[in-house]
Amino acid sequence: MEIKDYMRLEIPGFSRNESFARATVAAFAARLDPTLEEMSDIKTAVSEAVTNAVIHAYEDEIGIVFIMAYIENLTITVEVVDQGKGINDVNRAMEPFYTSTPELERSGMGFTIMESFMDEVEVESDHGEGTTIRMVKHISSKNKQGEKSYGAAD
Amino acid sequence: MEIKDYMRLEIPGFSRNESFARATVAAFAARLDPTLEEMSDIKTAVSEAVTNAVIHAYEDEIGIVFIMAYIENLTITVEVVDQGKGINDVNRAMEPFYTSTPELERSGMGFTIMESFMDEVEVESDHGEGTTIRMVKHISSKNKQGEKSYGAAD
Amino acid sequence: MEFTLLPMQGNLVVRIFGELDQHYAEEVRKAVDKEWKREIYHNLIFSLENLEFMDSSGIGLFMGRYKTVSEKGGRVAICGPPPSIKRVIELSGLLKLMDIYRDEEEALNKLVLN
Amino acid sequence: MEFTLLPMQGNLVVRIFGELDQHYAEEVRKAVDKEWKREIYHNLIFSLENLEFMDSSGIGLFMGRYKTVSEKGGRVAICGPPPSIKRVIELSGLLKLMDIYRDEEEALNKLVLN
Ligand SMILES: Nc1ncnc2c1ncn2[C@@H]1O[C@H](COP(=O)(O)OP(=O)(O)O)[C@@H](O)[C@H]1O
Ligand SMILES: Nc1ncnc2c1ncn2[C@@H]1O[C@H](COP(=O)(O)OP(=O)(O)O)[C@@H](O)[C@H]1O
Repeated sequence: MEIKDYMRLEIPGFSRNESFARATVAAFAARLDPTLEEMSDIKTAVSEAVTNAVIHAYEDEIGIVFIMAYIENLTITVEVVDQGKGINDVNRAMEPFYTSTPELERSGMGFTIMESFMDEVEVESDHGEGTTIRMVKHISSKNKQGEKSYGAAD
Repeated sequence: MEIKDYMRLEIPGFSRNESFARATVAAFAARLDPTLEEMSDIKTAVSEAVTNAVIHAYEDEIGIVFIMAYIENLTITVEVVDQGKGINDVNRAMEPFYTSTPELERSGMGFTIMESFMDEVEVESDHGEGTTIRMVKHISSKNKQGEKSYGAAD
Repeated sequence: MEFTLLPMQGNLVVRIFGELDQHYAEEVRKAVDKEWKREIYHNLIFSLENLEFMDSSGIGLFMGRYKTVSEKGGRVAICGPPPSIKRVIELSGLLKLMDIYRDEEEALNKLVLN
Repeated sequence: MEFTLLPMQGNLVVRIFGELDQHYAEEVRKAVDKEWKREIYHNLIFSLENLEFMDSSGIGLFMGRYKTVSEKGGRVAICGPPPSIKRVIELSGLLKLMDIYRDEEEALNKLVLN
């Protein structure tokens, strides 16, 4: 059985962990040698999903957030999972500018950014059981030099 | 119940993940605002423990390596866990220059480096069941400015 | 993330450095609102030349300030965002509400003319 | 990690950049051993001025090359390690087998004199 190249990170949903989470996924994605633009797309999308878990899924308590990423060929898949309150109406949640928490100055653009910056976004959510966001990004193959560029990640 | 500041990372034991693992722990440790020297002590010790899991615990197969870190006050604890073959004689393994794999050009200095660079090192190992390395480092408190320096981590 | 508040020609310039996310947007919001309440500024300028990362929390921050500032007849401008951050801003439709300029100098000049 | 092999005054200089761990030590080992087999060099110099990280895998690499090189009457020297890497080297007792120099120039001068 071949083992895929993956990482799985578990962190408590403190807002200061938003930057830690996206930096970790970025360090993992670095082995694909993405362009600066691809890298910033991934970081931004991960930041949106993790922020949603922190502020929407768990609201006032600190819950656990799981971030999984795996690589197949030139494709990276990132999953952000929470065990929070879930999303009642996923279609409405994904509409641009829809936010349930305007008082937190959320813009309602989180899902729109994930969908624009990644190639695929899937949302699974059960009321009271939590939410899983699965995002896929294909990395362009120009400029590939095997393993060489990975060292530059850290 | 108060939730501690922690992270838990799971990766397959590919040798290219050694650098990813230590970079991730370093990014997490950054919130303690360690000195350059403290940071490099942590990175080096983590690299030793993860490398051991990759090459000694699982030998020719790719097993899973777990890295846990948590922070209490100014102390960071890092655990590196494998489910590999275990260490028969821990005391001998910890002796400077002892290595079971001189043919891989191991120097036998891994445990000695962990012990010199961290404040505490504990090894738990069961034959055939795997090994847990627990390492503790106290960070000096000079130069603390609350949350400010964390942003510089990424 | 770090930021500085600078009075410039009767406007309030907010320079933001590093990474702006939900954790830090809150900090900036509080400081800007407090300073704005002094009621001595005409316009508000977010200077993003040294910002390295921003997610939609930045959009929320800018939109929220737009409300407070435009109530008093002031304007909000953004200047110098790097390409990746510019894409987030463009996507958000923010440019219907505020203008984007190359740098602080251009922002200050144009705001005065308008 | 990157490295370059340079012939200098009849010696082989190995400049290593970035992070040296077990994953990359193997790469360096193969390349150095292949070049050394040409039997045209007197001494081997590891130049670590641009190395940012090294764990005990580096010690294994240096010790392994010490065996091959000293068999032929050559010497191994290390130059320019940053403080954190110097501590790993000192701890390992490596300095009983090889000398450490400030930079490549000093290493080349001293090796010729001895
Ligand atoms: N992980 C989650 N758990 C519960 N609700 C969520 C989650 N993610 C998103 N939502 C809901 O979907 C809405 C839209 O999300 P998003 O587009 O990211 O905008 P914003 O975060 O700015 O509100 C949120 O306001 C929230 O009601
Ligand atoms: N996680 C582990 N699983 C099994 N054996 C281990 C593990 N870590 C260390 N060992 C054993 O302990 C010995 C000494 O380890 P160390 O001091 O790190 O030196 P080195 O890695 O250079 O051999 C190893 O050679 C190996 O036999």
